[in-house]
Amino acid sequence: MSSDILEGRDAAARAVADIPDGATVLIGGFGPAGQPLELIDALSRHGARDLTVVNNNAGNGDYGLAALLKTGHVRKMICSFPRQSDSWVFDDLYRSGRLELEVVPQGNLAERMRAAGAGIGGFFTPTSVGTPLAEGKEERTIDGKDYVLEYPLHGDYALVKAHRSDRMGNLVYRKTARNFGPVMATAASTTIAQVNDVVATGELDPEVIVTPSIYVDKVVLTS
Amino acid sequence: MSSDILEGRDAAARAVADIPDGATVLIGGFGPAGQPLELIDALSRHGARDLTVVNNNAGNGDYGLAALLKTGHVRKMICSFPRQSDSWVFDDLYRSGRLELEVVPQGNLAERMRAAGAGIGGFFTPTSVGTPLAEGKEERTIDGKDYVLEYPLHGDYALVKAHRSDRMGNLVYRKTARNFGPVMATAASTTIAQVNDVVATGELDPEVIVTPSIYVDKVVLTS
Amino acid sequence: MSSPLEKTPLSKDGIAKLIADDIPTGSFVNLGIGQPTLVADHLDLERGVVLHTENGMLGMGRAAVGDEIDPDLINAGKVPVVETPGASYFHHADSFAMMRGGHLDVCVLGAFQVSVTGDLANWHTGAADAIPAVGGAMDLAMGAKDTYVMMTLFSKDGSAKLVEKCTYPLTGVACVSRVYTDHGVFEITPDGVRARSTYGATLDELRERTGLDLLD
Amino acid sequence: MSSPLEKTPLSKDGIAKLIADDIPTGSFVNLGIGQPTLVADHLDLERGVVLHTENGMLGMGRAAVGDEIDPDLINAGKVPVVETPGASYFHHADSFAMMRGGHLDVCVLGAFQVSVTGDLANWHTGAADAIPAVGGAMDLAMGAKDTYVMMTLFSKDGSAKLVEKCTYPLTGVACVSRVYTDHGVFEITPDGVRARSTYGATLDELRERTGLDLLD
Repeated sequence: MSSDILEGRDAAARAVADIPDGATVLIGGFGPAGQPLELIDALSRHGARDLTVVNNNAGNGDYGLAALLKTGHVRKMICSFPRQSDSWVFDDLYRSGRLELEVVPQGNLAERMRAAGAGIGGFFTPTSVGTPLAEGKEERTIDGKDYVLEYPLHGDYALVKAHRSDRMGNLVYRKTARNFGPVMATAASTTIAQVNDVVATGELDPEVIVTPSIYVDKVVLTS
Repeated sequence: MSSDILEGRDAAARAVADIPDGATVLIGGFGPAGQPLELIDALSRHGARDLTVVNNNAGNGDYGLAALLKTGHVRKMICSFPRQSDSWVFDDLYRSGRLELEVVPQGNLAERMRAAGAGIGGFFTPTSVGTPLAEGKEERTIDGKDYVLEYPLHGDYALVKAHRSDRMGNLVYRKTARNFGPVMATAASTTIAQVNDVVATGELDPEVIVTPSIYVDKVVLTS
Repeated sequence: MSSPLEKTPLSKDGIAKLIADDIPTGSFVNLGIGQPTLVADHLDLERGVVLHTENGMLGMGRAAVGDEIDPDLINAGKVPVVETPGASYFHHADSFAMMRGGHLDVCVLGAFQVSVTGDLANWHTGAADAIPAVGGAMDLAMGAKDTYVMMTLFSKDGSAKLVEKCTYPLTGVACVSRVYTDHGVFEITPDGVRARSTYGATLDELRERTGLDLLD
Repeated sequence: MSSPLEKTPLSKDGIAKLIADDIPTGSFVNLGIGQPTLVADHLDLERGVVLHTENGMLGMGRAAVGDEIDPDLINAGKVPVVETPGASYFHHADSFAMMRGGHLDVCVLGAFQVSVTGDLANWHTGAADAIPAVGGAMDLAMGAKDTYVMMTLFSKDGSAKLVEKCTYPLTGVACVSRVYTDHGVFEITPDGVRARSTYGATLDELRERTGLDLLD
């Protein structure tokens, strides 16, 4: 179905309003680049509880994802690199046992979401073979090389940041802020994108669209 | 390693000159769109024997891939849709037992090459479950859905057609002629791209490059 | 059955129009090669239905004519087409990920046979000398949220193509949700096959000719 | 050992220069966060070495300064960088496919420990209260054609970091091909560890301090 374009002061709040308790939410960004700050803040205010959040990191400082964690509404983080110099919010919650953590190698994290979006039921990856992160997982030698079986990682919602959208919801990104956005958009049942700019349909070159509108449910124009 | 740019009358011949007997060659194109005609013709003249060729189809009329098949140097075709109204060259070779055929559903064909390029050892796909094309393959039920295990399909060489290259070998494509090109470029040990146009490095917008130069070994400028 | 008895069987165009009318506003749709392409002629573009073609495009338009013809812009049947505003291009692995991942709302396919449990046979007659060619049929059949079949209800020899169990090699298992034919529209449900409407025959006549226990 | 005995251990910059000099012309290279980023300062850009950063870019340039700083253009260490001519951007799944698929020629990583068979430990100290954080280290270690390690040969307590068997949790098995340290460069070969050169110590001294049977 085609995308809704939401504008105005409470657009982000309206976009996340139906995220229920217990949802798995994929949140784009690698560090600050590509982090959909307005959507994350709206989710923090929305108050849905018992969330599972997937992001490469686990928040910086006291803003964005860190502020969401601080609400206490996140039950579990799935990420590749939670520990950072300024991840004190996460560190405190984790050490005090109030936040569950699943650490996934960054490439397996991306590939698991790619598999979810692509209808793949599981895949054999060489990453993490022989390490503690492969413990308890099925291993197999294929053509003389060792692999671990990983499963898709679906989201109920994806919150991503893109640079520009057209009115159908086709997205383009900017530089390394692209990162997880296009993959997460394919892996969630409902994808909400915040963008800096919405142009008329037909104004984006069909050759350069990175996320086709089929993957985008709501677009929030931020200023 | 960076790409060689080959220009001039015998550029295609020089590009394919080291393809040995017995090679597996991935050839881009969906029907005529994206078919690297000059490279295929050069391969036909080159004379390497006992080839395995991967293409979506199995040649049209008497030109291009059909002409390559007619040389008798192709031992096996791996494709999704060999039979077409004008695939008489293939039909004749196949019916007379002079050409081996492996039919692969189109999405599994693309995904197997994607897996080869992405270092995935195998993947569970729902496509072909319960059909003759899944016979003898490992099946598994994951989260209540049935899947077949498919393995990567590597090429020794990929011959693809792109629209434009820069001097490093970054590629952009044109419309539906993109099709298998970007996937095959990742799946082969050596990728040769024929292009209509070579521009200075830096003239392609980094946001719109479809095949980064890391996947391209030789670029042949055709006129 | 909510619709009244129609006196004559539907034409191909009649079937195509029924399917087009049933496709929800804003859907992403793949029309298989052959007869299903007729559905495009009956789609009201104002309703924002977006067509996908397996060879790497969303927003496919009508067949190209005259100067519009561009050999780099073709559909799955290798026919030159035009692009519509908001179109996008992507490579084959992305295109089939889109299908396989369940992102298309509807796909419409032709068929040799459909079983009462939604099994589809449309790629191979099973004849010993036939050259197998599957294309994207198996991916499409399994991938879309709803797979509709468009076919005649009976083959030329009079045998039903809606069957208890397919005798032709399968394309996909339990993948068809609705079957549009010249003689009726049939829903594949957990309880069995429900006839939504019939054309040129009564439901009892169709039960007799198909040998199936069609639900009302 | 072909090179003469050097009198003093190498500085970090000295190690970085050695690595940079060993990277072949035209290579695609990933430099891990931390010390390995120093290698970039010694790469002769005329030789066409292209830097990959895991967060979706080929053709990464030096650190950005002043007006060049763009929050949308950062490296794996989240430091603003510039792009070079011929750069390209791609999403995370494509970026890690590029690594895992063996397309990068060289990656340079830091390490806590490397074993004589090329096992790498660089992501976790194994301390009970440490927060695990792996990032892209496991993907990088397994993915590149050659994985070089850049580290000091001895930890602060004097124990060797080149070891018979890693005691820290592994990042990857048999993935390291060469180890660059302040006291020597070591090749991991099927026959064992070969010392290519030593700095500030003789090979016999290093054999004694590491307890390893280092080949000449």
